[in-house]
Amino acid sequence: MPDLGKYAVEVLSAYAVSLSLLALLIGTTLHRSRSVRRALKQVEARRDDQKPAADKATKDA
Amino acid sequence: MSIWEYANPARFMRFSRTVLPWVSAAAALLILVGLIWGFFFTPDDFRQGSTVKIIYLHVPSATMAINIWVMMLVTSMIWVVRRHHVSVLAAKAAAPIGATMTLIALATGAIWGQPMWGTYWEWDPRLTAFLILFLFYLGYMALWAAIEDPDVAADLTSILCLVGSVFAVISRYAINFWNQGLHQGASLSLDQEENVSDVFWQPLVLSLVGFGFLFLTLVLLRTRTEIRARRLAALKQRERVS
Amino acid sequence: MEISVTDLSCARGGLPVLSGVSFQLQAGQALVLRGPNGIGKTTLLRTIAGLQPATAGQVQMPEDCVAYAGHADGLKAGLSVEQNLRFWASVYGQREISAAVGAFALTPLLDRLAHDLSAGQKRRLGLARLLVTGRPLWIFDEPTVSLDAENTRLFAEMVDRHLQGGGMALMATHIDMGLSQARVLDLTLFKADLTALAQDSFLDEGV
Amino acid sequence: MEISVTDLSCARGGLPVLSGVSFQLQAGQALVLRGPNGIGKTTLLRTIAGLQPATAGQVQMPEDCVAYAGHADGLKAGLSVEQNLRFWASVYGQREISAAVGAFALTPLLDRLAHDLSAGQKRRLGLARLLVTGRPLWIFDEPTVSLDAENTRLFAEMVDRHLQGGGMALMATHIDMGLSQARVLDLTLFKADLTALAQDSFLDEGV
Amino acid sequence: MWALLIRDLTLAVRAGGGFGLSLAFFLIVVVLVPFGVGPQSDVLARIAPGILWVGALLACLLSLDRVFHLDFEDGSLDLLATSPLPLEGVVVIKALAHWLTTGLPLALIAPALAVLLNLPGPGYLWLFVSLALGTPALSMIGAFGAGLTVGLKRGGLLLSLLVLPLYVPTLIFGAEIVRRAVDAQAIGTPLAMLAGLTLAAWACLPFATAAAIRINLR
Amino acid sequence: MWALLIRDLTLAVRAGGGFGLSLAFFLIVVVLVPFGVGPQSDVLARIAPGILWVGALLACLLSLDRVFHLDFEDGSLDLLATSPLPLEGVVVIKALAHWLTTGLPLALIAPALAVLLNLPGPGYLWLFVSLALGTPALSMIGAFGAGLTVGLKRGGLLLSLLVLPLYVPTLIFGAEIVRRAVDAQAIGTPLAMLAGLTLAAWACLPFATAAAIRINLR
Ligand code: HEM
Ligand SMILES: Nc1ncnc2c1ncn2[C@@H]1O[C@H](COP(=O)(O)OP(=O)(O)OP(=O)(O)O)[C@@H](O)[C@H]1O
Ligand SMILES: Nc1ncnc2c1ncn2[C@@H]1O[C@H](COP(=O)(O)OP(=O)(O)OP(=O)(O)O)[C@@H](O)[C@H]1O
Ligand SMILES: [Mg+2]
Ligand SMILES: [Mg+2]
Repeated sequence: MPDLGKYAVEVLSAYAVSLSLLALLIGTTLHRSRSVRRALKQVEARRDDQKPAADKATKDA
Repeated sequence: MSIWEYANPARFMRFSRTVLPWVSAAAALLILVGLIWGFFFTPDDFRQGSTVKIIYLHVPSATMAINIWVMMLVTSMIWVVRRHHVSVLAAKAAAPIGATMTLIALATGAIWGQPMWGTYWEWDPRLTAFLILFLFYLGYMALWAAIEDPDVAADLTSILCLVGSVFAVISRYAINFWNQGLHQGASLSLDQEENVSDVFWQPLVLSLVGFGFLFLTLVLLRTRTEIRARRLAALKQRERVS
Repeated sequence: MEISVTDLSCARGGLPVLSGVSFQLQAGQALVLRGPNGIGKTTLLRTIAGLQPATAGQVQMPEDCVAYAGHADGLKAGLSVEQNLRFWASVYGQREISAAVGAFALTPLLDRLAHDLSAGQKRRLGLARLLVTGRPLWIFDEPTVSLDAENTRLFAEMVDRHLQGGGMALMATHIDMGLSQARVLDLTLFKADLTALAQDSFLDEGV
Repeated sequence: MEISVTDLSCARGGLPVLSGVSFQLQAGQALVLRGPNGIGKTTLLRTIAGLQPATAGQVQMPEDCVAYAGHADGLKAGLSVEQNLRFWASVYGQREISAAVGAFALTPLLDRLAHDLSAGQKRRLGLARLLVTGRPLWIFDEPTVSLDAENTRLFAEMVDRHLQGGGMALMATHIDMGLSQARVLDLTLFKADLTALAQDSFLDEGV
Repeated sequence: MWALLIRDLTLAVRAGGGFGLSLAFFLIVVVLVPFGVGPQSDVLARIAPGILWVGALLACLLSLDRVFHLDFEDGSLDLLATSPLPLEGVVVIKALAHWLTTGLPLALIAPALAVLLNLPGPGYLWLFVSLALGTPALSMIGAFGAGLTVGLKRGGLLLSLLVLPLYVPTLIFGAEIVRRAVDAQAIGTPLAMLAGLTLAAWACLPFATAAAIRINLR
Repeated sequence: MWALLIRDLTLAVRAGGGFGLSLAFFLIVVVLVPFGVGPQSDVLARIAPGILWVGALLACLLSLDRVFHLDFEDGSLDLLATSPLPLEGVVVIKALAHWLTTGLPLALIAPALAVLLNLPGPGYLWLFVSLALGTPALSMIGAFGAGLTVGLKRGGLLLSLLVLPLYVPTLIFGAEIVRRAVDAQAIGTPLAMLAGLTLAAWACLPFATAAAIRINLR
């Protein structure tokens, strides 16, 4: 730890604020990315289930 | 092959998937090295004491804040002219990053201001211009959020981005006219005398480039998410009807 | 004068609603669009009026020939009946409003604020507005809503006169209003097939 | 349960519109008000619903028995169909909305925002709302506006069921909707005679 | 009642309705004043309590026409008036929803914005307290004004005109608390007055407002 | 075009619409500020130019959602878009009507209200001139914001958020003119800038606004 002298509070709080804002940004980005990907996978899986079924139905008819 | 091919969503997804690991690794490496070097291994400034260490966050975030708006302007115009969805979604994805960068620049600046100028906030032109920039980011994001139809939202936010940019420039001039401030001049321009010395300069450049890569990482990631969200919405809508 | 709609597709809320609609309309003809609630009548009429872009197909018509009357009447509650009519007349460069006043027996209401009209009286005023546009193609979205039998008859007469004068009319309605020369187009046939249509580039491929 | 209206007069914009309206409605009965545009149907219905005071005469009915459905549907564009229904249900202290959803085949629309409904779909939702009120007397002002034939039939069925369950209905409409048990009251007979009525105390004497 | 509160909050938060945006307006008033007045921080510090209170008041005012007007337009108010809920209760709920989406967030964010105006140190706490105590009165008085003007086409600005004079006492006591706190004077009296105002407004105005609405629906 | 202007003016004057009331709002802002800030006349004189300009700007802002929203709601905007008038022309006329009913009266009344804030002598003339020159820009920029938000349910407050940063340059130059006039400094530059801003806004923004409206009507 370097000696920050009388400005320790300022320097440290600047780093703390900035890094936590960055962490928040990265966190929300990753979170949303993950949840959207999951939701999309679900919907696509549902569609893939239906599609063969629908194909079969048309073939049978 | 033209660059426009990447405007196809599927191609963009493939491309971004290959580059993302590299870009994010570069971002992590550069920022870590830059910040650690800057924080632990640089001397104190003779005038500013240890507060000079704030520069490694302040200047990169401030620089990115402006450049991200420029990037949004460019991609919005590409949408207006060529109607490439990926382009405007990249602008949408970049806005929150830009807003966060602006906020970091404002916060670090404010914290820096207390020891240097004796006040957290001063209506100095550059600080003021940043505040306005922040408002532009907020307005841009609010407009995206308020409109349901994605293409309508894309068109309107693009118009806002264009007009807003013009006004941002005028505001900058007006603010300078209104108050001549306390803030440092540009010190990265090499021909200036008040250049920060090399000790500070080298980690600063690392951190600057690192922030650039961080932005790249995030904007690619977020654009991917936006594209997926569009597809998700389209599929869901179709599911509901059929 | 002729209007031709070829293979028109239209969408609402990003979703295709109707596809492959084609018809032609010559001077003096009227076409009534029919179909259950939600089939896309309003969407189609707005597309033809040029208020929203078609997703495919074409609408061919001379410039400046449409007068549109939608679900909302475009009346200012704070202006009198006469002021409302005069305003729309001068927007379309006309001066005379007596024909419009006569067609729906609006004379006793001329000085009344639009705010103080009953639902049916408002609608009469909204329909009379078309007479001051001087436009050949009238597009109506459920014109007879709130009208009583007498006024529905007046409306049919007004449209008939317009057709005889070489005009055209296109309307969506659920009830029969006794227009003698009108053809009917059932929109149920043109319902967009959502599974066949890959409208959105985001639907094409997995991402 | 019985509702009786005796010698009722009502006014709009300070001017008497109808006078001397009397009728009675027993459980299981419906009454359709008819009359040309502007005769005062809306005014009368609002008076009976208690939204405006009568200028003379009386309305006798048990407390809290009216559910009113006017020209406007009282829907929130920003809420989904289900949220809209649930809200009104809980205002009236009910929990169940399935009957309302079923009556107008709203199931496929449940998650749709009210803003994204077509005119007829909105109206269906607005009418379904009455089923979650649990009130015996339903008052409608032109309920079938924008509805297609199929939905008009569904509406008639819904009212019929309500009547069979001992409810009552009072409605103003211009078209025939095939309600079997409904009596009809022509309001033309009750048009207020403006010259005979010295309504306003300022008219009585010179000042 | 509960359902009504939930609905109003949902509507405000969703659709970019009121939430967030009245905060944004407050922010922007605070930002604009220095552009008009000039950047000298001593002047700004001097006028900070007043400007912050006036800004919060205006932000509150702007969202008032939301209170009843939307429900009137789409017919919900007719239906609520014929529903089993007492109209007084509806008024209270609507004013509460307005406060929760406007006054409370304003009070929470005001100290942060006070930095921009160089508010002197002791002011921050009392700025928050005075706003938290005073904004409920603003919401209730505003709901009264909204009830008075609900039938009118474009009542929006008329509403402002009616309500602003009613806001004067709240403003005076509220800003006075902050100014005295900054000058390290006693703040007991204005604080008591402000609390009294809020209580009185919530005790009496619902009845007047409900009466006004009934008349307007006629 | 002419008919549209007449109609808009009639509507504004009648029905307690915009006229009168935005004046009243201006009046009340100017009245409220001393209640908030305290009665010391030197402080008031110092902040008078800024407060007057900010007040005028807010009064202008509040009436913006009238510009297109009413016509959108009752279907007139659909009809105007299919009418022979070019939409750009409609935009210009609407902005003009807004200025005639808001900006111009504000400029005329501002010197009278300035008395309440103890504006020093030389300021009066230039307060009027700067407002007369600057409010047209406010109306046009506001019309742009109104066009952007016209389709949106409750675009009102979003409108403020979008428009206020765009108002900053106008406000700065306008208030600066008055402040310099009070201090007997040269006012050439800000005056030229303000005039330039107004001209540029009226030359360019109608196109952007018409485009935004077309998109919103879809
Ligand atoms: C809240 C407020 C502040 C904001 C928004 C702000 C914004 C900026 C911006 C936009 C730059 C430009 C970067 C560039 O030109 O490349 C910058 C650089 C800089 N700022 Fe700040 N600043 C703030 C407060 C401060 C304070 C209080 C100090 C210290 C006393 C400070 C010191 C510096 C330094 C030393 C630079 C680097 C100069 C340069 O690279 O050109 N800033 N700041
Ligand atoms: N301020 C007013 N001054 C004079 N007459 C008015 C005023 N407001 C309304 N009226 C009239 O009162 C009458 C009754 O209106 P009401 O809305 O009750 O008619 P309605 O029977 O419902 O008609 P519709 O079938 O068209 O809905 C109408 O003729 C209307 O023109
Ligand atoms: N955002 C949206 N998402 C999905 N579907 C939508 C959306 N907006 C509208 N729709 C649907 O588009 C269809 C077309 O609506 P439109 O208003 O054209 O119907 P319409 O034929 O005029 O019906 P009506 O007779 O009831 O007026 C409707 O089924 C409606 O539910
Ligand atoms: Mg329709
Ligand atoms: Mg009626």
